[in-house]
Amino acid sequence: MLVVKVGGGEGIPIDAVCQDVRDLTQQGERLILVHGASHETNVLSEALGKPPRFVTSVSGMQSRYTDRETLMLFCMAYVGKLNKLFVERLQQLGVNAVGLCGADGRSMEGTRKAAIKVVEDGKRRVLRDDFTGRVERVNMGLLTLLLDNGYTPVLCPPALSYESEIINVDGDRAAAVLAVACKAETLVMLSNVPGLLRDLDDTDSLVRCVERDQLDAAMDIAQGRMKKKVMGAREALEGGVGTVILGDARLEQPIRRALQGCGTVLR
Amino acid sequence: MLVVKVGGGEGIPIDAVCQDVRDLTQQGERLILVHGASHETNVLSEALGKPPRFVTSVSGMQSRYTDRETLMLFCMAYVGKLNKLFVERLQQLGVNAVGLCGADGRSMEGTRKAAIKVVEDGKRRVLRDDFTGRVERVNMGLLTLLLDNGYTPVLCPPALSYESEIINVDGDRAAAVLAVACKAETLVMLSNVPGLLRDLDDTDSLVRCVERDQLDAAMDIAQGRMKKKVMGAREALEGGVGTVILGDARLEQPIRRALQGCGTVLR
Amino acid sequence: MTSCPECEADVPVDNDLETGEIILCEECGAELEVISEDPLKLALAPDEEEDWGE
Amino acid sequence: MTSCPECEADVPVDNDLETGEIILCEECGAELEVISEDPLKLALAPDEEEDWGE
Repeated sequence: MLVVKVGGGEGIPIDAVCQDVRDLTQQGERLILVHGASHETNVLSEALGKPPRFVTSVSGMQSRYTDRETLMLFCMAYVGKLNKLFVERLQQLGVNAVGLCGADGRSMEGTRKAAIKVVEDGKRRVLRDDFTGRVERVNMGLLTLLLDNGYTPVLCPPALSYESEIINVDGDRAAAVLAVACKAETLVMLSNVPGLLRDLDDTDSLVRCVERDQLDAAMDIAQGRMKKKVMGAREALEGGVGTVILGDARLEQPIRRALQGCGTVLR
Repeated sequence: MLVVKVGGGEGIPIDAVCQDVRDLTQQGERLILVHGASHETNVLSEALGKPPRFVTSVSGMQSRYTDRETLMLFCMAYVGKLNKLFVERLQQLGVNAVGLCGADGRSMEGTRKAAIKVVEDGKRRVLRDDFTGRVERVNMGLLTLLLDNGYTPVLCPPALSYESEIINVDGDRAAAVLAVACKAETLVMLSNVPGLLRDLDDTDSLVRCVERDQLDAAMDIAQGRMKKKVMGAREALEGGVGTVILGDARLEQPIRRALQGCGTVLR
Repeated sequence: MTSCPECEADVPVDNDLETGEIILCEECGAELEVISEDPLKLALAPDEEEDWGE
Repeated sequence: MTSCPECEADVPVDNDLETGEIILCEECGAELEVISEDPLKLALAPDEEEDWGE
């Protein structure tokens, strides 16, 4: 079982990813694709005159302030546009894809943060109308049902809170929780960088391999979005996933290259 | 088996429809919900500075000119926003809804019109980059799989062409084809009018009942969107559906009232 | 002036014709689609598909 | 001036406080959230949930 997460940065290589998914599924690999759409959401928000507002939590984590209106833009970009572009392309390649967000069949459920504490213009503040949270539970029944009947699930945020509210969640962590739930041997996380870099500006500073006891060191090196990927990787490994590979989405045959060890391999 | 279509006009009563779906499914009714989102698409198009462009075919039918860019807005409004609002509300009411558009698992497939002939500013013209078509095939395997496992499918356009292109399709006709494919006893079509009115301005001119031999007369009376509903009703009846009811979405318990015969009953 | 692809009769054309526009061949009555403006090319317009639109 | 909901000590407040803002009680160090501005109401701020954001 393979879980592949494709980051939502600019210029997602939909076609290259879908070709790999076609090849892998044709070879009999059970595969679930998860994707983000953060760039697409920013573009849509700007175009609708509601520029994205990012807030930084007191612990330093940056997140999209997601009130109800933003949540609708988020759904339109993630589920309405990106998810269906992936599904369409996969169908063109003969892969019978089914696109789902976490609300569909409660495929990804979790806790909505009642309030988040942020620092804005130097002031500490509590935000209560923020629809964000984290994925904790996956409906494996639905995913297995689809996989067993020849469908390839294509998942994306949002998830659904236990109170059945649509919530914005971190895609990397959702992919990790999903990989654990699926008992996946491998989790591939593709984004617009070669992998975990010691020095962001030096692509030769790629960390090729991270053994279990080097995870803390990797956490210290990782910054920004990469930190979340390494956190996701750790959760996946601790949950029983055999290997997590942080690969480069921009390569030709990006999933295949990652599976060949191109990028940062954590195990 | 019951298929319920909710029109995409302004002020769709999501909550009222979902409450009825909850009651009916709890009573053991196998049900598929189909919805439109034309108003939502217009609002989004205007807000993005790409106002909807409607073209009139040489045979007098009006349709949304759907180039690739419009198609994305269409998907964002239908699948990203409305579909997930229905799914969210149903989940809150304890109905395990799964939202799908026609691309997902090829649930709704059909022919894309290679070109459409339109009349615009008095000139007759052929449009070739228009992604519209009609639903001809339904993936009953997928829908039955979901229904048999306790899920309630919530479908909406777009559909998928045989060449696997996302296409804009008429929701009323899609519901009719779906009802036939499901061998539904009843198809309920809800919209913002009491039903088929002899005189659009006189709500007392409701046509209560249309027998099979009065269908042509009904076609003559119906105008605009209602014409498509009557065409859909005819296709459903000819396909073996027992009863089609054109009901008023604005009533309390709109589906229930329609099933009690409130609106126009065709059989 | 150009010729009708169906019956090869001459077809008078005014120069503000746009790609996609449909004109009628007076001779055989065929509906002709402007495939390209420069050079001007005409082809038989597709016949009317049963249409529902959305 | 208002009192801390935790230790009831007096808490000096400046009047441009906004709903949702967090201030510290000098006495007991508790984080207090401005629940409403007029009348001014404070409550213990929620503790820091493990946060990933998106």
